[in-house]
Amino acid sequence: MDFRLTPEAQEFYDEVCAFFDEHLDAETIAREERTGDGFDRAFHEALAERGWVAADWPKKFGGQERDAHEMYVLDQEFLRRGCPRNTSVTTGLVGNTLRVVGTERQKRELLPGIASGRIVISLGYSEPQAGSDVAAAQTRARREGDHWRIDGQKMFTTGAHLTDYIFLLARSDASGGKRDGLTMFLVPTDSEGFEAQAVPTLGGERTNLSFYSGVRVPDWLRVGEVDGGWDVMKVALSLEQGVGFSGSAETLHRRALEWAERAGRLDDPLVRERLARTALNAEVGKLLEQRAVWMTAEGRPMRAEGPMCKLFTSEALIEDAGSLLDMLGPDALESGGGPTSPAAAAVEFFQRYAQGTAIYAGTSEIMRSLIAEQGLGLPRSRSG
Amino acid sequence: MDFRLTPEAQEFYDEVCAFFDEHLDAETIAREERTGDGFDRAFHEALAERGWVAADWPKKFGGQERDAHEMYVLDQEFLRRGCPRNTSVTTGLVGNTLRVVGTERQKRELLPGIASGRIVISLGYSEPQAGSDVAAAQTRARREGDHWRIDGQKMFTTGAHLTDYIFLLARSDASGGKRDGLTMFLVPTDSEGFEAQAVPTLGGERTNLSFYSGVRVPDWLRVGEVDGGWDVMKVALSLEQGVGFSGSAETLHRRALEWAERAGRLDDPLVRERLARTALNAEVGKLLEQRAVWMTAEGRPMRAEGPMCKLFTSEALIEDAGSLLDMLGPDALESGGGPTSPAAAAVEFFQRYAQGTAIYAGTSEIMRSLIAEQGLGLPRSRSG
Amino acid sequence: MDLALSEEQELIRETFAGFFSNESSLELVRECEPLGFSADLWKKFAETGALGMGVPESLGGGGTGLIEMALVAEECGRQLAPVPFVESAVAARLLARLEAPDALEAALEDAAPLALALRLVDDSPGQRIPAGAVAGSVLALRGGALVRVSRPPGWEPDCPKNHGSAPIASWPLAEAPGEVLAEGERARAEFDTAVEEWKLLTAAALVGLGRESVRLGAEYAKGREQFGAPIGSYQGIAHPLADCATAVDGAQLLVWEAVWAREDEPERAPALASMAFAFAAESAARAATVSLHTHGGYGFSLEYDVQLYFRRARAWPLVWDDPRRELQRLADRLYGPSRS
Amino acid sequence: MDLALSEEQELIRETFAGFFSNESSLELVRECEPLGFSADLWKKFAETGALGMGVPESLGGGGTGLIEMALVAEECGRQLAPVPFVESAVAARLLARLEAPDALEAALEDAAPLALALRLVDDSPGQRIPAGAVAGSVLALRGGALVRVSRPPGWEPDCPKNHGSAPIASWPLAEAPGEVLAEGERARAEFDTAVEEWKLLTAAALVGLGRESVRLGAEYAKGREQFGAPIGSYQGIAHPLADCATAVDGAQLLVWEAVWAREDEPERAPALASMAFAFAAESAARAATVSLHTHGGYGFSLEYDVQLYFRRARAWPLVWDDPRRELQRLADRLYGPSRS
Repeated sequence: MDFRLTPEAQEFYDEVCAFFDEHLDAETIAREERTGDGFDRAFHEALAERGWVAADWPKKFGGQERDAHEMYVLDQEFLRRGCPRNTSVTTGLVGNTLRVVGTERQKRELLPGIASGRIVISLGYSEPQAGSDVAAAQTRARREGDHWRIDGQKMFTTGAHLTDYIFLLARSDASGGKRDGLTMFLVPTDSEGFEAQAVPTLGGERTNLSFYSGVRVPDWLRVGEVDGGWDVMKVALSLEQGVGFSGSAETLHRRALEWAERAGRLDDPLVRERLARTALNAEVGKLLEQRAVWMTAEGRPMRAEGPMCKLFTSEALIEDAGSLLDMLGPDALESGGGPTSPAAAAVEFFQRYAQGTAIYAGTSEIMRSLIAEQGLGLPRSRSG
Repeated sequence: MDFRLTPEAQEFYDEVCAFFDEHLDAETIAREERTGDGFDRAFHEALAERGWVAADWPKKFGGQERDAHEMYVLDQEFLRRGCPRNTSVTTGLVGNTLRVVGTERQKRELLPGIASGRIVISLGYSEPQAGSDVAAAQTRARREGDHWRIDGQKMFTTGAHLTDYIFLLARSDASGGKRDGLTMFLVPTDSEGFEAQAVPTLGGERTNLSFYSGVRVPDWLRVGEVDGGWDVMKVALSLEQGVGFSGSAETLHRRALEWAERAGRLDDPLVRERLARTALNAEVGKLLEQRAVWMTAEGRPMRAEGPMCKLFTSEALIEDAGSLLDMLGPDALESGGGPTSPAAAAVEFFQRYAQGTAIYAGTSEIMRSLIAEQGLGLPRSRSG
Repeated sequence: MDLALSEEQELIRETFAGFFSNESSLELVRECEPLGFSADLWKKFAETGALGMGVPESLGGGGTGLIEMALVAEECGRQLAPVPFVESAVAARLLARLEAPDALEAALEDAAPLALALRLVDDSPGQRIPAGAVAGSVLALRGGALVRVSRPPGWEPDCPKNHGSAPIASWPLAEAPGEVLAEGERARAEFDTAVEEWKLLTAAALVGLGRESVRLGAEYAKGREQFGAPIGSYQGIAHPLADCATAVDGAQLLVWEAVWAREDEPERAPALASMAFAFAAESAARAATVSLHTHGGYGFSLEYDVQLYFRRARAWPLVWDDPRRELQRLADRLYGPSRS
Repeated sequence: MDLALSEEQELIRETFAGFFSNESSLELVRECEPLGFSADLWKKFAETGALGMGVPESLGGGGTGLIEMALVAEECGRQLAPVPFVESAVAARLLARLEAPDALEAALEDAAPLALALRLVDDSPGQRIPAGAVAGSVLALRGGALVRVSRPPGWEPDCPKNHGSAPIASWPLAEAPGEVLAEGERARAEFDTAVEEWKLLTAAALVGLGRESVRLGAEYAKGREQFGAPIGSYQGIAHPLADCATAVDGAQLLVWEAVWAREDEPERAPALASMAFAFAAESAARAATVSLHTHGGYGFSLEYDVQLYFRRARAWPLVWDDPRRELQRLADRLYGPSRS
């Protein structure tokens, strides 16, 4: 039993910190706080140059064969620093899915581009009528010779205004069951008939509604079998396991503590309790995450450990951000910033940002159902 | 708008207090804490003598025509004083049901006995396999000439070892839908084939498992139509509307405050917060109850107001009892008493007692579903 | 216990429910962000006489009690109306109690809202004053005197962007000239009354906000289908909404009781006011949070209205203070001040 | 991060899981109420060598670390074993550290459990000592000295009936003769270490209790049908259990980390210990409460086992203190002591 970072991860962590110190300037953070893009090309290219966009990949695809521990260290540093992150996460996720289910041509033509930072990819799962019930997707894919014609729209296509491909879940056959007749594609965003429309959010992040009107996608960009899209989704969703936000909780704690010190309020038991609670929750969240990382690294089969990270860290962040905002009293009203704003405004930012963490990549209700079913063996509580 | 007791209720309240002061002696309370019977015949008869067992009834049935406000004052005083109460509640409920749906003979032969304190009645709704889903009752009733033969068992038949009748929900026809084919009876507990077996509870109350083996019940003790038992249940359940426990919350607050004063801990902000929270919750609970009482008194149609009383007061009592028990620190370990025990032991009692309030007369899950459906217009979340 | 509203009270409630539904759409609320004030709506609202409704008729007001004002505040909150009703109406009553007819008349006829500085100027010279960003004058307790400070000519307040898009601002209260309206014990007592009234009407507004949050969530849950059923048929969605509906009902009753008690049970009134403020704040915050999450991803998008409620739910009470500190004040009022 | 147990650790866990499953049935737990002690089980348990497991082999112990003891404590908690493992094992380690071989040997061979008074005798002469009702001797810090007080001949402790049926009792610690084992700074430091170890192992026992509570609730929810479906298919039942399962997993990891840190990250160890104690206490209380209510009316009957877990969940940590006061201690450890 050992709760330290592995020596490799510790060494990598030091390198990561040095990298962020050098490349993540105040201007990049300010731009992110302003635009909510979740992506900064210059930073992403610097990251790629360092070999860290796909650091976990085999060397032949441009990776460094870093393990789950090291990848975790990198990911949490994005969170702790408030660095543009969303597109890195989605691109890595799609890249890893391609490594498992992609064709040789897809691997050959796309993976190097991803690793080199040239290609970035968004997820196109949700639709206006298919959110938690993602398998209910209605966006149509119709075969036309060696191409597919895509018609429909997707919701919450984060990054779609900047990325090169949408990793799209579409209905290729509407005659069968909900999870049959789905097929997945990589849709180039420079296709005719593609459009992304901004959807601003409470947390300041920009996401998109994306439209597909007769978009033509060559068959080689189909991922997985025809009508076998749900199998691909299962791979992709399993790679999202263990997502957590303890890095955000750490930053929230640090900034709120800074407020208490400056405001001379650190002797108030109600202040002390709420700060200590946040520190405690950040620690528990980190441990749940590290367990999932360790199990991934060891190849141990997971049951509910992934959803537990997501559920605990997002719900605790919501609870703590709200309680720390209240703690500020009238100081809470200063706002409009991001995690690096003056302390009180940073807490206000987290109160907005936290809400999203319990929604995207699976709501808390879905996480609780997964834990009940996979972890406790309870029956399903919803059909389909 | 007026939040005072009505003048009549205020006058009645003073009488009630004087009555309790005179008739509820320490011995009765001690016996109740020891046995958990929920019934004390001497006290009940004194209550009847005063005309308060059926104080809300018309004078011709031995009542005093007291309104909902006055009845509420009486009921909450039982709670505040830790007086044996369960059987009074169930007897009154059945009496009121008989007043609505009873035959002339039932009214003539039973109501005077109830009002005079000679007849007390338990509820026989739940079964081992039919708890929240009470309409799933399997206890059989078969017609045999002018009698019915009852076979089966009931769970949580509180008071059945002391009462004279069980107000029983039975299945008279198993061929139709769940809510069809139910019939209700008053089963005399001195019938051959009837047996009550003690089920002790965490809160110290005794309840019972009751058995019915070929119990013969004359048809005149059938309540409502044959196979029309669900209509009777609807009447009986509607009379339970507005049950709440704010009187217990008041007592919990008073006893915990007493502890804090004696222990010299009333200056600790963590102590002050928890006491103040309990006082706040007791006030909110009382207001929700008084609203339901007022609506009943005015004959205003209720939607979710009844379940809100039950849900709020029981969940708050659970939350507050737990939090006040923690507040006591090591003093919390003194136990084994009732609401009138030394202060710390009284808090420990409420921590056990509180759990039952969220279970009997409809669990919190059922209350939430009723509020969602009747108050918010949401669809049903369970079948049947 | 009699919860019936009088005919006049029902009329007031319906009138202002109609007024805000018609005149203060949520589109208007959005247009007024981040300042949180519509001069146009303010003008129309002032014409209803609502600002002076709680002022005696002899002084040109409507002569109603605080309970009628709470009904209006609740409707304000339900529709997030971008007008500082609570601040202006409470300040007008303060002027009336202080027998300052000229200042009162000017205030009721003036185009600009009135504001009240909730904390002592000597302790908090830089305090952010609710409605301070748009007020023509501010009533404040300074050096033991209740003063009326008019907006200095040419001076423009700095209006910080804030969580609830509330028109708060700091004023140069410590140094600006002010008209003395009262001094000594009377000044302090009337100031304290005004702050209590502000807290109660803000609690009423939070009840309206909380109730509408629950309604928005329930409507969404009825219409939105996932996994072949309306999401409102899942207890994971329905039950938290039921808890919130219960709490908001309780908060409404508590606010009404606290207002009622000021005249009819004055010895319980201070504790009830703290209870009402703390509980309304918590219930509104919870209702808005649950409703936001009921909306799933849409709740997080700025396009849906629930986020407007979510941000104000916590911001409105925080103009005064942390609800948990109000619980400490409640303890002071119930058990006497702490000696520690 | 490496959460794998060593082969030896796995063996310890399995051995004691089996031991308690076989020897400490919940029927036995009921039979031992209200005292909370089985002399018979104690004897069998002592024969496993568990009491001295954390004592160096050179002193006749098992030579394991605290983490192995936490595994045993967790299994104790899972089965609510009526033996004061935590108290005796912690006290034995204290004797070992104090180089009191005679006392240690006597303790390991003695039939009666050892106990530790958690608070200074000078401050709390009447404190209720965990395992005090059944202990042969108590270690305590009195007047700056660590003393071993043997049960006075003929004296019988007064064992108050208590919420968790724990064998607590007050001893005449202030006046009874005692063997001085250490004095001065060393006495204080070793006493503090023992208290920390007691808190950590109690937290481990609470993890076992919480985990078993969730399991009992989930099993019931799978088997119990209402409205034509297992109640576990209703999110109103399933989702709270999922929250509890998550919290209990988190508590286990936190306890393990806090134990591990005592050797490997000593500067973080004090804060982690407070975190572990507070979080394990809360998680266990919540898990037992949710599980009890999952059982509906049966949960409230004494016949079902969940009430045994429910009562102990809050009682075990309260032998030490209110979990919210432990959060204040956590703040002291993270931010330095409060100056107020």
